[in-house]
Amino acid sequence: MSTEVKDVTYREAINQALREEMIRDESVFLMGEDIGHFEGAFKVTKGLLAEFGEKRVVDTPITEAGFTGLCVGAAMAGLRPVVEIMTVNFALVAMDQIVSNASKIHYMFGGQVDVPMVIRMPGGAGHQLSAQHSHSLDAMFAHVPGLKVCVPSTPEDAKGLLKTAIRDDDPVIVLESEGLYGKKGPVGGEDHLIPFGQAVVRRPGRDCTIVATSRMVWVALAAAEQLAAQGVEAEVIDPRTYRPLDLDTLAESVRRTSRAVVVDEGWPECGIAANLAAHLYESCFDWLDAPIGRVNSADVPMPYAKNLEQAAIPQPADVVAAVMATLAREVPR
Amino acid sequence: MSTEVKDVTYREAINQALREEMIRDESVFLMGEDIGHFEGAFKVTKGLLAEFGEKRVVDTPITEAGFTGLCVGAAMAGLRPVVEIMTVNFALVAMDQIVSNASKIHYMFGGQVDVPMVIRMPGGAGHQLSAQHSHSLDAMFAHVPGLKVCVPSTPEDAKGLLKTAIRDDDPVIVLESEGLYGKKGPVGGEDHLIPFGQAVVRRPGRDCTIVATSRMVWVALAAAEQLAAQGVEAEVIDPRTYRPLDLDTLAESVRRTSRAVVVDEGWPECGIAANLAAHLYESCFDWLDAPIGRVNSADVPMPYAKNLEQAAIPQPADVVAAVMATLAREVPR
Amino acid sequence: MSTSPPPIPPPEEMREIFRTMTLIRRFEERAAEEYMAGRIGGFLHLAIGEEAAIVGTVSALRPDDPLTSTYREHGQALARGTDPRAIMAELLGRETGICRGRGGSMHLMDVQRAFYGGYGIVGGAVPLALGLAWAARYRETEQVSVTMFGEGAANQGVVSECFNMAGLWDLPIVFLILNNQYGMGTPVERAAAVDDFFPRAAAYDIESWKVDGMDVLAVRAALSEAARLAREERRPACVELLAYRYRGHSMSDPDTVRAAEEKERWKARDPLITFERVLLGEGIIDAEGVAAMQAEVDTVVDDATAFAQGSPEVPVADLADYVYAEPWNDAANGSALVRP
Amino acid sequence: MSTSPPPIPPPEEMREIFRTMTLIRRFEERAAEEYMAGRIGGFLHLAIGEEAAIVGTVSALRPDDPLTSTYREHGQALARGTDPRAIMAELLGRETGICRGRGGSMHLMDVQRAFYGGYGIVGGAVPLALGLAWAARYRETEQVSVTMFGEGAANQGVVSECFNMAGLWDLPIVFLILNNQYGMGTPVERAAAVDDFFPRAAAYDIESWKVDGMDVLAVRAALSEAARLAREERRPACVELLAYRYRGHSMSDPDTVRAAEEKERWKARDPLITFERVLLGEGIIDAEGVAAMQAEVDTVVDDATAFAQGSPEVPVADLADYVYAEPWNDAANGSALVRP
Ligand SMILES: Cc1ncc(C[n+]2csc(CCOP(=O)(O)OP(=O)(O)O)c2C)c(N)n1
Ligand SMILES: Cc1ncc(C[n+]2csc(CCOP(=O)(O)OP(=O)(O)O)c2C)c(N)n1
Ligand SMILES: [Mg+2]
Ligand SMILES: [Mg+2]
Repeated sequence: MSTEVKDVTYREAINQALREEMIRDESVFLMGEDIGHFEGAFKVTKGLLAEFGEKRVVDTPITEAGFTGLCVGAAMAGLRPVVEIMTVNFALVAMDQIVSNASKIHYMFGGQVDVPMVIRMPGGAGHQLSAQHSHSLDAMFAHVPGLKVCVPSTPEDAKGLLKTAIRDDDPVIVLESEGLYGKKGPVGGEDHLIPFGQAVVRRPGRDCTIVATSRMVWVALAAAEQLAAQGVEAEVIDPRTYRPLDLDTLAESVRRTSRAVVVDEGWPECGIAANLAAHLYESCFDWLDAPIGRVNSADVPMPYAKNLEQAAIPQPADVVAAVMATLAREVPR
Repeated sequence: MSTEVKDVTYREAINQALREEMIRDESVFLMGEDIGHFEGAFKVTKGLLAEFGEKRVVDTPITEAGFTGLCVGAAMAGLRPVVEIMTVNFALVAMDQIVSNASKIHYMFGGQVDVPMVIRMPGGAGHQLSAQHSHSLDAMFAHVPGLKVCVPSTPEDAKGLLKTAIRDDDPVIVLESEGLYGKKGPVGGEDHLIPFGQAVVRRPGRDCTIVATSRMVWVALAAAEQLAAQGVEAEVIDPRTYRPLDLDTLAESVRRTSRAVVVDEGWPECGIAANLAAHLYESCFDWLDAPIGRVNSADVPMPYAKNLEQAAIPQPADVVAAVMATLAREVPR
Repeated sequence: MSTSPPPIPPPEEMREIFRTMTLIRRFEERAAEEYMAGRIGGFLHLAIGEEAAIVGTVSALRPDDPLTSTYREHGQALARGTDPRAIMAELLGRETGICRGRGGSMHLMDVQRAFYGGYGIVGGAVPLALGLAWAARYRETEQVSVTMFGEGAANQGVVSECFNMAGLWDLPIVFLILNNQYGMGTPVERAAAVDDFFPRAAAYDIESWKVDGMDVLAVRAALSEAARLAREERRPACVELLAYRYRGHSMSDPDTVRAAEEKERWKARDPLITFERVLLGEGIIDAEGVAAMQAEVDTVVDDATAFAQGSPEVPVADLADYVYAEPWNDAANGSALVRP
Repeated sequence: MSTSPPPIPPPEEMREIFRTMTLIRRFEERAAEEYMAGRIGGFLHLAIGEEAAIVGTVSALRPDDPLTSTYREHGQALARGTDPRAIMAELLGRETGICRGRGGSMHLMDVQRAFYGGYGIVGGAVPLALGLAWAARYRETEQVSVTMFGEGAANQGVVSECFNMAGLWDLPIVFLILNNQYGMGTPVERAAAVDDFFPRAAAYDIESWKVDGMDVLAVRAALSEAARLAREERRPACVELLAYRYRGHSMSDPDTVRAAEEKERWKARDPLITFERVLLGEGIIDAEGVAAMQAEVDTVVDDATAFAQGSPEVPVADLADYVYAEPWNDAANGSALVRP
């Protein structure tokens, strides 16, 4: 990781990216509910209204479909809107604008206009927000060609991926994690962009590959720590973007370790873990010594009660168990 | 298949199911755009307004979110709404009502109310309807716990699954195929229900298992025919419902054939094929002699031009190639 | 709107209204304490200041009129008569909670009392309420569906869709726009082209008007008239209540956006204080009566809190219960309905 | 709305308007033939009968005013001056099509002429138009964004959301509700609580009114005024045009719902016939001139059709072009952006 600047939180890292890109490019503006005067539900946009004024930091009515669509149109005209949807849960209201418009306009009009916009939205569970406020909809966005999808797990990535996203000419979904906003770490400087489609090894290891993104990276690292105490060296890899996906780095690791576990905070069916597992089985078929472990949130709407919620979302112990299961397997070859 | 009645089209089979269930249960009503006087964009609801009147066959304004939500509320009160969303593409407008309300209400209120509703919607490509009208969003619905999801491929299933769906106490998504409405076949009688979670073998075979649903069943069967001419006996299995999923029948077949191909009209990333493949790898790891083939629509928004569109959606030749690839593989054990 | 003078309820009912308002206030104050103590998680949205709007509304309805609300809905449940124990236990995520600990503060429901729930997606419950009205008409009952939502929610497109369908189909529904002048930190002037919301409903031929939401009797009168329109004339109605919430948007909002002076101005119109004054003035209750009633309410809240704290946790093994009407109980696989 | 008499355009422009209306009519008639012959696929929605609405609108705008429309948009592209060859080639799915065969009839766009496209999701393009207006204001250009959509689309919630934002932020946009009285087979009375749509915009403080959409000069005058409001006074406007389409919803609609008598009544008001009568009456064109003009238009349509038919198909190898701004070109894997 870069060590250019002192440690900042994931929240501040995003704020820096927004601020730097707004200074750099007049066509960048921010739009979302309560991002200006209120400085964001999670305070990510702190200070930006004061610095850039109401023209470029725009509080909206509670109309996600309308203002997301507005930003698609503004992007078609060459501006670079950065939308904040307060949490990913509310993106369901704007799904048509994202899937039927943002992702398709470049294609269906034969490349006549670009849609250089970013939609940032935090998600994930863990704060007892129950069924309607705890979605991880990563899979729904990763499903859609025409979108690019980032899932930063560190302050450095939160900043560097967002900067890349803002400069990108395609619609980019940035899935932030509510549980990571307070996480501290170093970040890059003004010119430090993180390219899309480059996975990073968060912890090297030889016994089993753990693939995880966003907050699950930290769950995986905690699991790896516990595994190390038992003599098992797990390699933790963070793809950082689902679209594009750096399958090569993932596959290279799995071919080395012959075992893999995918950790994903979303639901299991048609989810991120199933998708990454399918890719890895295909590219590492002859190397795998055990079925790939999948760790997901339970296949239930998120419950409110703390104990139920904790049981529903992936914990380090679940990852440890999944890794041990891959190791327990007899090698048939 | 049942031979109780003469062959009818998939369209008529759905019409029969609606009619029979409306006669059987006063609490069943239909709501959707142009389903009454216009008799449906695909004429599925032909004659029903005349027979049941405006109370039970309701033409709506073009407000999918609003009337889908209305039907969730009516279902909470114990009615049994059957919503037609004209095509699955427009479900994106109603996504919040489906995912945040319909799928969760039973859970988040601790079981106090059921949501016994059905949402029928046709989808799929093949008629040059281009990017905004050619979605197969199966994966987005199958992703969501709390929903049940049916994908009928024959008139018999279209009728029998829909009847089961209408009598079911949970929200059921019925994904019809625009390309199958004219397909003929036998259907069951008034009491013939098809239970959820029971896959069916559409063609037996010993060399490779092909899993396919909806219109892709017919693509798979055409491929199996071509394969047979080359001496390859493919087994074609149709899960019929994604939620619940009859993994046992699928896995039993794959354990027998040691090879599998999954065919799915949706996009590849986080799609149905990736999901079924992940399940099958897990349950058949020691039996598989080759990576599971995945045949999907291309990872692009659907193009208009006929030749591009045909290239974008799965063809029998693609399935044949995928099956041959699994067979070409050297068996490492 | 009918211009006949609002009927003043009989003394017994006036006292009951006052008691319910007090119960809501005290209950929510206690909930705030439980939240600060870490026993309540998630979001906790208090309706303190909005008691007149809530109780005025519920007191004008029949017990079987389906009621829906937002995440700010403890008061609605209490006003409908839900056992405070079951509500507090829900806030604490216990098995004895009204939703067995699955819903929490944002998702109370008491279907026995026709309280069809609190919802977290802004604007998202309004079509559900339309469906409850639809069911009432379908079954030819006399029920009127009443849905309360904020002025912020009124900007969501789905609400306009519902106005149109209600007007088109003459559904027995009352849209109650609780205009507390803010959606989180955003005041009306920065969220809406026009400060009044009821004219939007009027564009769909829905009888609609605005009343003082801090005056419980004015609210009650307006809702009586709106419910009458819906029940007797089978026409939808829309009532906008001008009100104010005294706390931040939720417990996690430091509430720094609103001017102190503005808050003070509205606190001077506190619905509990002003209504107490009315009751005292009319001789419906005396100071001693007020104190006794407050003490009684405190006992109820104490009891509810003790009950909740003493209630068992939800068994983790039951995680996958209620995903479907018939339980699949395959939670061990982390998968409720994958394998049949 | 200003009540000053609508300016009558000069003769040259009157003839041009008439020619464009004729071109749209003839072009669409030819498109219908191509569809019947199986050379056009997908849906084909004809605007025959709506030429006054289209040309009246476009003729009132500046060439750089961003225009958006629905799937029923061949006329908008033609009126903006898009080469008929490029449009017909698009309908035939050819590489020479204005969208290189990717869009088809429902998704024409000509960004060079500020025609920002036709869209298939009912109501879905209205926020895009708001964004184009946003960009105009952001950049302080004089552009006015104009978006045409049906009375059926006006019921979609997102349209109300856009009214609110336009009114709130004073965006330079004209909402043009083309009320052709039907959404597919559903007449206005069965889809909307109130038959007039412009009052909905008025509830958001948007200047709005209704005009005869069969009269090209009336449409032109209304749009001039609406565009003036947006351009000069920086206020949004909403114009509802009452019109009629003579064909079914699309080529696949047998159009059995609407009464023959009703269709005849509206055909008597055919915008081409009535406007021709005006031109002849004013001596702006004579019968010979009309015939010559029609012949010239037919040549253009013939040429466009021949061009389209003779154009090369889109290379299948280019399937994954345009998924992203920078092509990934990994179509061979059936996957455009999975592997970097
Ligand atoms: C669709 C959606 N967008 C945003 C939010 C976040 N949010 C929760 S409450 C709220 C403000 C709602 O204001 P209002 O409708 O006036 O109700 P109030 O909170 O004032 O009672 C917002 C923006 C949400 N829950 N749902
Ligand atoms: C969200 C959505 N719902 C339904 C449809 C299907 N559909 C296409 S056009 C149409 C009717 C639209 O009527 P109107 O807005 O009046 O426009 P018109 O066709 O009359 O020009 C419908 C229902 C759609 N394309 N998108
Ligand atoms: Mg409010
Ligand atoms: Mg219309």
